[in-house]
Amino acid sequence: MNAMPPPQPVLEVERLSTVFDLRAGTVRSVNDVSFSLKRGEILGIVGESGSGKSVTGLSVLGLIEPPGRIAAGSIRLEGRELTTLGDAEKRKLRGNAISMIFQDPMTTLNPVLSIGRQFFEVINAHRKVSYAAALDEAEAALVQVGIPAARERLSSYPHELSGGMRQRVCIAMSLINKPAVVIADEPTTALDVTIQAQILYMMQNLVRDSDVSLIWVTHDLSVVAGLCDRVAVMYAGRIVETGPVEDVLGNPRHPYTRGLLDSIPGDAEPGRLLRQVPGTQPSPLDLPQGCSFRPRCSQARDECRNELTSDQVGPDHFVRCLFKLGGD
Amino acid sequence: MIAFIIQRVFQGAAVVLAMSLIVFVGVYAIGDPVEILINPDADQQTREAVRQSLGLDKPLWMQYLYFVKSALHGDLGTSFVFNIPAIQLILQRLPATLELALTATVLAILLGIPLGLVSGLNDKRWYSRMIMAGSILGFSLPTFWVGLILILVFGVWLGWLPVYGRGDTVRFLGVEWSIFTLDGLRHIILPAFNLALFKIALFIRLTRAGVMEVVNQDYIRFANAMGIKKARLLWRHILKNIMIPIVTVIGIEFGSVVAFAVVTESIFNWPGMGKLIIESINHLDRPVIVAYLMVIVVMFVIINLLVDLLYAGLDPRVRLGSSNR
Amino acid sequence: SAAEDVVIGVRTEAASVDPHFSYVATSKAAVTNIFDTLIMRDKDLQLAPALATSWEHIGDGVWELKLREGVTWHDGEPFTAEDVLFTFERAPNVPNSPAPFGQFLSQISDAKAVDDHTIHITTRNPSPQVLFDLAEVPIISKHAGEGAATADYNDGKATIGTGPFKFVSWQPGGALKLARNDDYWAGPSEFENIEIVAMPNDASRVAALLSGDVDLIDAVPPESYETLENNDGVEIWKTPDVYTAYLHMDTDREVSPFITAKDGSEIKNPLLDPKVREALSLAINRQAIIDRLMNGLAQPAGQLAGPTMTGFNPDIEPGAYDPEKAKALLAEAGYEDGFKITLHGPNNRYVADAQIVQALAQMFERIGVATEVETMPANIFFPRGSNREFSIFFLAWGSAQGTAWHGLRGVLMTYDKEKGYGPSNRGRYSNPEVDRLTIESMSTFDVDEAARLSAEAAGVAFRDFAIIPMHYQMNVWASKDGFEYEPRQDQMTLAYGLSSQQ
Amino acid sequence: MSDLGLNSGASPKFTGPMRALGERSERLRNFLLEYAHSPIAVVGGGILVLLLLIAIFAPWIAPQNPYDLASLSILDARLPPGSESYNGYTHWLGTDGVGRDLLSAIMYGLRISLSVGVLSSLFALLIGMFVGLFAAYTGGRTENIIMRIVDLQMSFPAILIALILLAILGRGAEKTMIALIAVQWAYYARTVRASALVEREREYIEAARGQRLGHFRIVSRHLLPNCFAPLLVVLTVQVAHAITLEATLSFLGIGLPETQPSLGLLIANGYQYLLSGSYWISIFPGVALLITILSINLVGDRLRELLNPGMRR
Amino acid sequence: MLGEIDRTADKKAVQTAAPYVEIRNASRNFVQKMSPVEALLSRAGMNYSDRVVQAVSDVSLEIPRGTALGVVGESGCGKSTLGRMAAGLLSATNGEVVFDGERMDAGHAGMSARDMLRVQMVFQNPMASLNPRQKVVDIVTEAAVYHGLIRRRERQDFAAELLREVGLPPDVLNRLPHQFSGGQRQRIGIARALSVSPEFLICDEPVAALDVLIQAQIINLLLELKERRKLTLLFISHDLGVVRHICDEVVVMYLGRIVERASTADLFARPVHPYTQALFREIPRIRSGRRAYEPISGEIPSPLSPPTGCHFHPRCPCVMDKCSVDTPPLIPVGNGRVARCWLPSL
Ligand SMILES: Nc1ncnc2c1ncn2[C@@H]1O[C@H](COP(=O)(O)OP(=O)(O)OP(=O)(O)O)[C@@H](O)[C@H]1O
Ligand SMILES: Nc1ncnc2c1ncn2[C@@H]1O[C@H](COP(=O)(O)OP(=O)(O)OP(=O)(O)O)[C@@H](O)[C@H]1O
Ligand SMILES: [Mg+2]
Ligand SMILES: [Mg+2]
Repeated sequence: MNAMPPPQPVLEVERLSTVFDLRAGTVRSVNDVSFSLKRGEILGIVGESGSGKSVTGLSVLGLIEPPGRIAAGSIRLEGRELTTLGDAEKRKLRGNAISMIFQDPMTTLNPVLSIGRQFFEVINAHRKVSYAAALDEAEAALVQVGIPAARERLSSYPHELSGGMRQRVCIAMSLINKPAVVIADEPTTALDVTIQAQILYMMQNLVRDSDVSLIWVTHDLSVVAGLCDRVAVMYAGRIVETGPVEDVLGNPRHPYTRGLLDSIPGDAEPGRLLRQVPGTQPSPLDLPQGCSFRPRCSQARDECRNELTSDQVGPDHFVRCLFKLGGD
Repeated sequence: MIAFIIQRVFQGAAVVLAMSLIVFVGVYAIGDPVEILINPDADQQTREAVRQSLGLDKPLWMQYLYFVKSALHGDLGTSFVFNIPAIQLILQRLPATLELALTATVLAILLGIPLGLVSGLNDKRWYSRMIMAGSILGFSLPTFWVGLILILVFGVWLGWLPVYGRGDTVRFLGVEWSIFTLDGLRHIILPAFNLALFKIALFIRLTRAGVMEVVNQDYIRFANAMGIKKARLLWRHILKNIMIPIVTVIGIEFGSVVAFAVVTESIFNWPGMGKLIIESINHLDRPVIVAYLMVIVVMFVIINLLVDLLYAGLDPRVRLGSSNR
Repeated sequence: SAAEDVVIGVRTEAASVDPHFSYVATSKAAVTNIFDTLIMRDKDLQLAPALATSWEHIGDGVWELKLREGVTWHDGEPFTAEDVLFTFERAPNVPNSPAPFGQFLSQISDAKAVDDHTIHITTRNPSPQVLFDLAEVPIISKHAGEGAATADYNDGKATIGTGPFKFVSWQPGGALKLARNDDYWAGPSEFENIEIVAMPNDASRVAALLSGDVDLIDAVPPESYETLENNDGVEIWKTPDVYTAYLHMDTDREVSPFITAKDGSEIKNPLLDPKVREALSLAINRQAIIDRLMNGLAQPAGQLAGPTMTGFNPDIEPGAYDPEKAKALLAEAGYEDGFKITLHGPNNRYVADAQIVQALAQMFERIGVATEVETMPANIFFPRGSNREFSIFFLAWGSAQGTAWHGLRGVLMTYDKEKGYGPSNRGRYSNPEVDRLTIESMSTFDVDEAARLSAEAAGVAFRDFAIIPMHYQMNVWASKDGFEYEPRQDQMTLAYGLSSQQ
Repeated sequence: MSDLGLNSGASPKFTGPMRALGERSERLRNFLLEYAHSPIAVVGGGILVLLLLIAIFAPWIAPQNPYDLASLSILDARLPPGSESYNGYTHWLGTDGVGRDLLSAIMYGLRISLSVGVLSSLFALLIGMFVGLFAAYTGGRTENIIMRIVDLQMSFPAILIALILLAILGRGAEKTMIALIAVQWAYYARTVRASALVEREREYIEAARGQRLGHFRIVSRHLLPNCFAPLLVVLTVQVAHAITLEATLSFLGIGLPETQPSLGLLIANGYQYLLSGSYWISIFPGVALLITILSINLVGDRLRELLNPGMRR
Repeated sequence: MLGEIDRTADKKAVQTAAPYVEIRNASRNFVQKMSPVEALLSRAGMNYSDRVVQAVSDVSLEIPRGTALGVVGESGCGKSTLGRMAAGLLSATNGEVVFDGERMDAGHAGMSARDMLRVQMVFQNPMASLNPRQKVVDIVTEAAVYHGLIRRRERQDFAAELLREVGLPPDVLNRLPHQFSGGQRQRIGIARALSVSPEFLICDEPVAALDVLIQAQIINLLLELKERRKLTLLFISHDLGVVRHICDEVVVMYLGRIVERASTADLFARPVHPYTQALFREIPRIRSGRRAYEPISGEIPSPLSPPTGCHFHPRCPCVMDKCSVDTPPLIPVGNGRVARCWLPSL
């Protein structure tokens, strides 16, 4: 059905499953996950810790290492299938066509190499440039992410920078080769609110000014609300609800999404008990049959034990639940 | 940094003082050197006279104070056995020991680190397991025993390599060296290997542990995510990080190589300090024992200082002098 | 045929090449390669002419020595009586000497040059002792040695001798390098260059010979004797040693530190009783020790002096082995239940010392004396022994001068600090008869008479089992095939003794 | 009480692969199972147990008491393996230079070597543990001084300290142990301090203080148990090290007494014979020593892997 | 039951007007001293000095009985240090902490250990705050047994009761901490604090490390406990939403100093200090939807060398000349609230 195709998505992930074969059993971290990303779009992925957000991101970059493996599914970047690429080809793409930012800015930079040197390494991995030229480029990139006295910073070492600075450096590095897609794995979780705000602000501008597409992984719904165009809610390795931010957050159709929203104290009446979801996430070693949220779901019924499909409930809004919550 | 160096010097001085006192008391406790040095024929008066001339008739504390006084003037005493200034005796032998220890250390680095890298990067492969098994073996073989076997196999049975001494030496920088002559090199192979064996095993494991730790670090993941090529990753990103702990250990172990040279030197008749100290203990040649320990302590202070400086050079996070780590 | 250059591995290194710095056998050996004495001892300890061609007592304790003519120092200067007088002056006065030469010149009250090649030596006691003493004192040159300190000898400045080899270099712990003296009065050595290396580790020394790195080694350990002997590429050279191994006993104190009853209670020192000492001697199977532990490289002994020495008493039988009689003697002495002793010994000093001590313990056990063994390095053993911390201990005595009275004076005479008697009498045996005979023997001019007196003294002491002689050690050298070495009783390893086999 | 998160009665789900029952034996079993995943470590452990049994029961299983000089005879000296002694006993591994049956000597030597190694390491562990914990918990100047001493001790080569100490103390098993303790304690002190420094900053220590527990209790119940794993790893390394060191000291002529030879001393005594063809006197004890240290190292290695994956020596 | 342990009955009777918990002008410095050699060299004119961090400076607070005070601020502003001083785990460099009429800061011999049990703490990191080698039953009963509040043989029942109270099934008594999820661990930590019947509970970011769903569970638990046990809370958090939900009054800190104090309702209705305003602006909110951020500029300065005058002045949008020179005092701005700012508009 390619009638009137909307702008071709830059990244398409289809039915991706990633597992880790451990001695204790198979950890199914990512289960049948599909999403796509348009040019210039910001997709938020939210979910509890351990819901498979990072593994999804790493899978897209082909960074899953044994005992992990991509068990099924396809990942297409600008139409090119990534899952079948060899190691060297994948390396060529990484940091070039697609790159990633990690959660902890304190540990993602190599402590013994200067910032400038690390920039050079990243640039040089994909383009042959002189060290001096790389530094010039790096300086420009640092200015772009709002680092003052950028030139001096290039000769600093990571430990001489604050957490916020380091995260900016990482962002600049991930963007330096003008990738089509950047995956940011909770890049602001470890930072203070004021710094987080600075970074979000900067990212918004960056995306607006270039046509890079961004996947923003977080567990903070309010960040998604403030930053993203679309959101995918993950639970136990599955995307349980996805759609435009306004729709999903304004009118959640999955009990889990609802639970997430209700748990945030911000808008509840102070002093009152919050509406809470009991229990904890299932172990990825033995996920429940059917809907994995079933054991914690107040709506659960026997039918929830059957395999579920993702149903469309609105424009671009999909829910993986038998009993969608009422559409307000 | 200056404060740091001064601090180290003070510490070194304190150790030297403590060490010399301990050795004085210790050697005194072992016995009277004259009884060993003298011709058994000698009559009692002669013995008395010798004791007097060597200053051994005085109470121990006086001997010690006298020693400290002359040590402050740069005189560590004269060997009872050789009547040569103890420090000269030791410095004469120092090159031989240093040469042996350095060769062993270089050998250990050249063999240990690459093997460690290989086994750390390909953790699960059969050859990594072989390397690890070999390293355990290297840990388990007592030095003296290996030395004898080496002599037996390569010296006596096969007759390939010489088993005693340094062979031909050449003068370089005012010191005799054997590593610069072919014959000297032939002579150093066995003892250096003997001494290095344990360290090779150690470096294999250190490197491997380092690699396995560094490889799991976020910054390596990030570098991977940025598409940096494997070889580059190894040389630039991994190696530099693992070198930091390894350099420290190399420094510290160099000291223990010098110390363990005692064993190797006496097996291979290597004319170094280690052999000297054994003989000096055998003869209760106190000035030499004290001077030897002092040289060792000074060497340690210097090595540690160098290691720390190097460490600071390698690891930008290190600030010298912050005594609370 | 052998090479021009020779490497010799020796067990103990020289302390100095200053010939008068320290009187220890190993230094003496090293120095003897370079310097000559007036009178020398040949390989069988007999006195022989060296720099002195003849000596004669011309009355009143004055000896006239004729010096060898035409001898030149290594630097070409002629050798004269002045050099001898200079030597006599310097030898006892080397600063810091741990084993001074004074004792060998103490007999000389005066020495003067009659002409360039004749000197007169006046002695304090009328005895031939001075001749033996002169054999110990290397003669140095006056012109090179004037004002020279030990250090000047060590670095070669003053090391100008008349001996068979010239000094080239020496490093403590390293090698002593020598070059042939082509003008040696007794004829030049066959070998151009000599290197003498200290190799204290027995196995390494043997390995070095086997691997061909050295040409001659001394102090062949008995363990390796057989192998070397069966090796076609190696020749063995051996001779009796001047060292006699013996057991020293506390024969003085009523209560001795390491002797108790078998139940651990204190008892009167049984070693005071000669019967007990004899019993212990009879318990020892000397031949077994020699055969099993020393590979046959020793002779059973019954006295301190060896058979070739002046003053050897041929009437004293080597100690017999008779455990039954030993038990009987113990019973007779009132110790039918035995007692308990700890036997001490060094473990790095004498041939197979630690093993011998254990073997002795085995043998004592068999006659009912419970024996513990404690061995220790010589550096601890000797000071403790001199402190009289032991009750019965194993050691050896070397009579390097080849005379019996030395041993008697050192080991068996009553300990007397003032007169200098019995300095090594660590068991404090005391017998006036032995003292008298020994003193007499030492001051007798006639050598034969002195020998007779010594032998008589020995007879008294050993009938008393003052000490328990064990065996005479053997000196063994091993060389590569194609060399010949002249083994010496006094243990010295001399490069001049080495020649190539025709 | 309202439902605060767990459906009462429903057993809670736990994350992580370790879902064992909390019993101690169960943990031990799990640990052993985990250990058993490395076959070579199992072999090493098996051999070590065997050696320990031999060492413990040596007096009952050894054909001869090699320490009893009365039962030895030099007439039996240096018999090759398999020969018969004159009282009819077969020496399967031959005899040494003074007539000891080597098989028995090795069993007894193993006993001595292991007990010297293990005991000295244990004592050193105790001392080092105490010093290190004290330093870490006290902090400040005291810690600084203690750690300087530890540094000094560590930077000074063990073998030299032992050499000089033994020259002073003389020979004997206890004295060797004292020397070995003296050279080893610092390793433990440093190890335990390193982990105590980390642990003491952890919140559970603060929590214990918040519960107003006494210092002694905090150190003994909270700090110590959490610093123990690396100590255990160091212990295995050090036991092997101590045995080697003892052997080396005995080789150098100090250390254990001649009449009660450890493996090291047996090797040392026998090595003179290596060149003379009586290889067995030195080779067999050498192999025994090698196997002992090897098996200890294998076990230690595995423990290190399990307890302390990131540790560096 | 648990309520039995009541050592304070008589003290309550003599209650005065004095506030229940009071922190008076408390400061806390962390000093890294020069080594002796460095000290010598610094005398000789070289550039060495002690490194001083003023983690908390001149903080005064009162917490009435039964209320909850929130402390908010960015990382490193001294929240935990303040909490630890209040818990008597850290001594104040200056000033004092008074609990129910008695001084109780660590290092001051005012209160006995047993009395100090009335003040307890809940920690941020649920894994690190439990001894990994202690079983649950030991964790929650150790102090009670140690201080003789219960007998050893009562442990099991006592522990089971506590666990029930915090919502854990009693069959977990013999498990080890690693066998629990983060939320469950935090419940254990709370049970431990409750085991000695505290009256004053200091919670140092107890939910920061938890997922939202779990966070809600723990918040509910704390609310319930506060109610049921009549607890007084000092609640430290960087999450304004959580603070708003739990606390009656809020203190905003910046670089060791209080910059604003007000009742929760007032503060959320109208933050006055520019820093507080910035904080409020920057918390992302779901309802507000997608929006353009206007972040406050600059980074938090290093506490080693804080800016002169008002610490906030380098980042302040309304900075005046005076701000960089003089430190503003805490100025009352009506309704019992105070703010540390020179702005006349306050
Ligand atoms: N290398 C690995 N080996 C085994 N299991 C893994 C591995 N990496 C991830 N997992 C498992 O996969 C699941 C998903 O992990 P993931 O890191 O994607 O979670 P997340 O959503 O990113 O959580 P967080 O918010 O904590 O980062 C988890 O249950 C985790 O235990
Ligand atoms: N033990 C200590 N030694 C030295 N400095 C300390 C110590 N504890 C805290 N500090 C310093 O005091 C300041 C305040 O620290 P504190 O932990 O109270 O901040 P916080 O507000 O709790 O921060 P966070 O939100 O990160 O927990 C920080 O700069 C910190 O570096
Ligand atoms: Mg993640
Ligand atoms: Mg904090």
